[in-house]
Amino acid sequence: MTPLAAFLIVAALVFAIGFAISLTRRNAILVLIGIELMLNAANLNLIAFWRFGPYPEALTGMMFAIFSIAVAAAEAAVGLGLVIAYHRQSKTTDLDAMTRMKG
Amino acid sequence: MIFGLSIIFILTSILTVAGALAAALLKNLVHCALSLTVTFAGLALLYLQLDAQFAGFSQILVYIGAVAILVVFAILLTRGSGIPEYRNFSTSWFAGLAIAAGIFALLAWAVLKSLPTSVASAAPQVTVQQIGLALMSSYVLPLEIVAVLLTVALIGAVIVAMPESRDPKSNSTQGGAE
Amino acid sequence: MMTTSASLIATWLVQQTPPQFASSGIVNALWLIPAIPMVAAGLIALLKQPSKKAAAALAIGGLACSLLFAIVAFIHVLAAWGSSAPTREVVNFTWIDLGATHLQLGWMLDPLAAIMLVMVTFVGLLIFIYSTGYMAHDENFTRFFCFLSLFAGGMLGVLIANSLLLLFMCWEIVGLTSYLLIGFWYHKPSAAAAAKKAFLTTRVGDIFFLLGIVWLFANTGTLLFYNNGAGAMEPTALATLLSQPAAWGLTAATAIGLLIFAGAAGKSGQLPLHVWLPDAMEGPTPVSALIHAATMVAAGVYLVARVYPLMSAGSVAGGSTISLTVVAWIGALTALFGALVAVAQNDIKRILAYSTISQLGYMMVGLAVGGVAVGIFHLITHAFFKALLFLGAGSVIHGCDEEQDIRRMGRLWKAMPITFATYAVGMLALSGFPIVFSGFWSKDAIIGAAHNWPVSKGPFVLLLIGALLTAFYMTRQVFYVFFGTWRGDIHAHAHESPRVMTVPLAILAVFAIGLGVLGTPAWPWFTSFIESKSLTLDWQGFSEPGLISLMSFAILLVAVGLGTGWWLYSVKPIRNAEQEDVLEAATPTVFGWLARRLYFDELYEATVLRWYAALAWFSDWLDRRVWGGIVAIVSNSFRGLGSVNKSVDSQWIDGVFDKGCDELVTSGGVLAWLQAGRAPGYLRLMGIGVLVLAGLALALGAATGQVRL
Amino acid sequence: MKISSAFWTNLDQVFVLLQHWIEGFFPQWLQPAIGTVLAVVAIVAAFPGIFALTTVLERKGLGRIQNRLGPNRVGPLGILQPIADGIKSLTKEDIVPLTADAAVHFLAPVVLVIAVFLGFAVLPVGRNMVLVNLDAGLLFFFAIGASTELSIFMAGWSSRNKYSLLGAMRAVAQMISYEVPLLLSSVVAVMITGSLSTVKIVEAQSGFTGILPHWYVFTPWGFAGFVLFVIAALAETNRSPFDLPEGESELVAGYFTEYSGFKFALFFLGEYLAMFSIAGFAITLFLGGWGAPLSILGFIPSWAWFFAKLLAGILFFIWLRGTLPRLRQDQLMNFAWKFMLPMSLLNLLVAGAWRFLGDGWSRWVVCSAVLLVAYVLLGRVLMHHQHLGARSYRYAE
Repeated sequence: MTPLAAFLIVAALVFAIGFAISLTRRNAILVLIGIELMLNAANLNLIAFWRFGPYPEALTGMMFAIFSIAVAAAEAAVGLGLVIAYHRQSKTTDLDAMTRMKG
Repeated sequence: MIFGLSIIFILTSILTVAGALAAALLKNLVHCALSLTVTFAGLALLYLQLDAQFAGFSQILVYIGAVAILVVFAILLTRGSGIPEYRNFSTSWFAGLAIAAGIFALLAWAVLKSLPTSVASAAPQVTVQQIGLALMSSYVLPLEIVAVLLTVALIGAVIVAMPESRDPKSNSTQGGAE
Repeated sequence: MMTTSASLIATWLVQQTPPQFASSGIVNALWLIPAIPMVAAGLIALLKQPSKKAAAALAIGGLACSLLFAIVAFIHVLAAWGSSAPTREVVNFTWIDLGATHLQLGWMLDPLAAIMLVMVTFVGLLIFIYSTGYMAHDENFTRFFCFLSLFAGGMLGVLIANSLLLLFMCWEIVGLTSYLLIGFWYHKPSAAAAAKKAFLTTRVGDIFFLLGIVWLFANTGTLLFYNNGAGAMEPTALATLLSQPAAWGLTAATAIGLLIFAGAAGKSGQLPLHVWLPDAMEGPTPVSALIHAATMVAAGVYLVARVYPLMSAGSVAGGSTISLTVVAWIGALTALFGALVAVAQNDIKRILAYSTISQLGYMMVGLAVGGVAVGIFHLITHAFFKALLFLGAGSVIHGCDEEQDIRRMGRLWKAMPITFATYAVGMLALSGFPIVFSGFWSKDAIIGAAHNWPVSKGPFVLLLIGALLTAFYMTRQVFYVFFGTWRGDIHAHAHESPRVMTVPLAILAVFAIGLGVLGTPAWPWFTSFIESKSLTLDWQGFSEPGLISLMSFAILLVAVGLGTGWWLYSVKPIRNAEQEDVLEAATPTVFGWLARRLYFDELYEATVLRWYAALAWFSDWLDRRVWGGIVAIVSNSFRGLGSVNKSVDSQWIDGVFDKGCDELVTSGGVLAWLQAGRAPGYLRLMGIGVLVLAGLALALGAATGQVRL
Repeated sequence: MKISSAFWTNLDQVFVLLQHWIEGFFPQWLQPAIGTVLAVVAIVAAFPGIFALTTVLERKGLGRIQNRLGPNRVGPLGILQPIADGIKSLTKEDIVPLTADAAVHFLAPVVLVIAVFLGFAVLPVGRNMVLVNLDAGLLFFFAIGASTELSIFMAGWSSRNKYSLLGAMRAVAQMISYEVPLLLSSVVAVMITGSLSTVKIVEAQSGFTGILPHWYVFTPWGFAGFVLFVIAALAETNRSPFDLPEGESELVAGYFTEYSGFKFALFFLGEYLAMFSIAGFAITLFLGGWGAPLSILGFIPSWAWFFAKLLAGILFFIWLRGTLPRLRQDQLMNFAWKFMLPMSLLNLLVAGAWRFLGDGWSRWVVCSAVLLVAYVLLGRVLMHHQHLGARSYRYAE
């Protein structure tokens, strides 16, 4: 069986890549993608800890991950809605150009 | 088995990380979104290896079936298909990369130092029924809250993305909003 | 399955620690007093826009219920006072269990809370009734009553809170609703700006307040005021606080007291943070009355009264503490400042606003030098006559077709007799006209206490000058508004306001006169009630040494003020609106300063905002040069060297002033650029923060053995 | 009788026995893998075979409906037509548009076919005949089904053709919209069974009252669920009358306009396989899976029943295609969100009520009445407000 640390390292890598995407890419949608990756990495951690934890029967980690998936869906819907609304206003998805706080 | 890792695990993690990297580096936004789905699928496979069937299938259903499609739709709706007209990376990409690398280094250091060898107990027999019962008993409050959240998010996203009405009547009542 | 979830929720609820209930019913039900208006606000929010009657009925009905409860609570305290039962009862319960410690909330009934509850609900109710007339034609009537009701609920929550945390929450509700109400006519840019200003200025105070709360919790582990000996305002906790040193030789008690006072100063418009209060006049007049008379500004004074044990902790007999000294001086300066500025204003509501600032200063001094009862007595009397004045001013404005400039009024006593009569009562009460009017007794108590204050005579002198000026500017206003000739639009016909507006005025006028009876030196009912002491009618109270002479002197000052006003503004009546003010003609410079409010706004613009711009410039510099990458640094440092040379040259040649102006423009631009909400920059900073904090946590944790690596 | 019973049992399990027999030739540790491979091979062989059969059936059936003959040149009565078609598509030139995104263009049909094949993994085609008996089988099916949307988008987007893109967007919007009622209408079966496992759902329907089976479709909620499921399935597989994404007359075949040769054949295969799998799930969820329709017919092998039902379903789909006109886009969306969604939500409640109303006849009356009243009211309101009628060009500004 693969050890816990391997899963955690993969999760850390995905998290770091997601973070790098949010920090370096200029497109707002890609930044959202980065955030999704970070959330996913967290989910992997949750499930890995659940599996390797002392009481997997308690389902806690898995429940966390399932709720987190549900919340991520909501987050994606709202986030992308915002990007589309912003794009309709100012015709750009470039975060560096998004310099107006109010619509 | 290589370094105590199963070959399936190595393949799926390479797939996952490669997808994420591609999403980070590719120029074309749709390609980024598509490689993102590879990552999502890879993560689902990792969940399956961790005996979390339900979470894995939910992951595919939600992320590939909904989130990825949503992302793709958003890209097309914002005229982003193809390569954006501005440069892909922000001017201080270097700093961002450094921070991300730092975070990875920190996490990896902590993980490797603290958990060198921990071995899983026998696979827990988790049926969907148990998950359902847990959702309806111990986790009923979070479930309700998530339900409300999803409803609110759905309505909110629709309202946010909806074009503002050009109805002259509604303009007069909120005339002072600007 | 439904039953399972329901029973689970029930179990969850039962697991929460039940409140430690008090013995008497009204104390247990005290939470209803703020809850009813809040629920009413929630219901009104659900109403449709045109249902004005339902909204008004809900709001007024809700507050009337609260008034009923408040009266019952008041009678309960009165009864306890008579029978020497404990007059302070608390109900506490655990809100959040933090494991090792827990956050408790609770409410309390004591004489101070009881009398404030009655005052706030009563005055609030009158203002609500008045608003139905004043706002009758506003299309957002229901929204107005929703905010008003929520405001009242928040304020009542502040009053009954037995926990600094609960108080802070309600305090923030009050802050939010005052923002909403001041900016009620948000389509006026000035109103929107005023609302923002009020919100941000009070927020400055609130930050300090919150710091104080956190500090207090860190040191005592409780935020309850009273909890059977374990509360923060009780001797054990106070002793702990006194024994702990803070910076600059202050004890923790002093430091926390000063921090909390900063919050109170923000809400009550004390000197450095008063700037929002006059601008808040942009709201509808009933709002001004509610904010300036009964509630929001009183909240600050009430807060100081609540934490008075903390403020006065450690004082030697007859002496004062550092925090009280600060309060006294700031209060006295504010009192004088407000009175001075009020002299030169022409907006009827602005005069009252500055007068409020001034009177709040009196209250603060009263608290600091004379104890809780003195300050709160003035708070109560002031609430009545200032509400009366504001509502009267509203009536005047309403009658003159939304005219607020007193130079465009005149001779209104004939057109608006009831308004005039009640306004005159309010004006005399505010001026401190002797014997009959409540303002005389409450203000005189403060001046007397200031006279006996051992630390310094400074506040006393400032207050005396303030009293003189108060009488003067109120006379000026009344003569401008009600006498002389009509100077407004010739075609306009001033008219008396509807009954729904005048009746509250009359009721308030009665109280503005009558309340003085409660606080005469011979029968100090108020002081005794607040301090739960026995009370007797004793005419010897007047024969205290120096009391009569001091009173006479104060009366003399008031007379001088009234007389000067009469002489300046009535003997030579003002003929037209463009005519220069008499004082302006005499000393244009001083008058100009006063009219410009002693340049406080400009001062802030020049200091705080400039500093902010400098900070912005610095952040910008960091962002561009440090995070911008090493390459940029290297190249820019070489280029920068050259440009420094060049700019030094051109600065000396072109002159420093030109350069300064340019700098101002660029820094403004930079400020705008920095505030533009560029998410990646924020995200980057956040990332650095995460990195640093997580690294620190891990490294320190590993070093101390808390994290096993 | 005894002998014949054993014979029928063996016939019922003939494929399982065959699998075990072949496994016997291999060492112990290899047997599970070999078993899986065999089952996969069987699936990969059987369903494309049905696909071949279906193409000719469809063409001939449509021909009859349209009063013409259909293919009748290759082989007797034209039944060898699919072979000719296959050879043709294999030998045709594979055209990739110059501006197309070649990689994505290639991947799209591959992803589609793989995803669709995966769906068969949890489909029980007979007693003991399921590739993997997953505890969350139904969830797996929906998860896989959801990922087919992506391949359609890939096809449409990578072709760099406005018809393709338009068709893909229509298809994705339609599939997402109808996935909701599809999922919700299948949840009733899960609720009553108490399991997401397809095998358990079929087993729960395997009893008989008298000679009538306990199929879910014979209950009020099951009937409503079945109807909703079939409608949603039609939309999900882009079959007529919901074939807007490929509407030949307006979009020139939609998202696979730019496909030719073998890739086109793959798309074609994927489409039909998706139809089979979703029909198979309709059978599994509501029509008793491999169960016999009458208790006296129980001796016929289970897999025969399954494939008979599947064939009936396919014929039904062909019949619909031949008779119903195509919908308009706004009608399609309105129908999904304003009719299908409320009805399937209500159906959930009805199924819950059914569960708790006990065994008496009252639940039949209550459940049927609720569904019928809701159907009539909803339909009337929607027709009255013309939500299913009037045109509005909101997205065509």
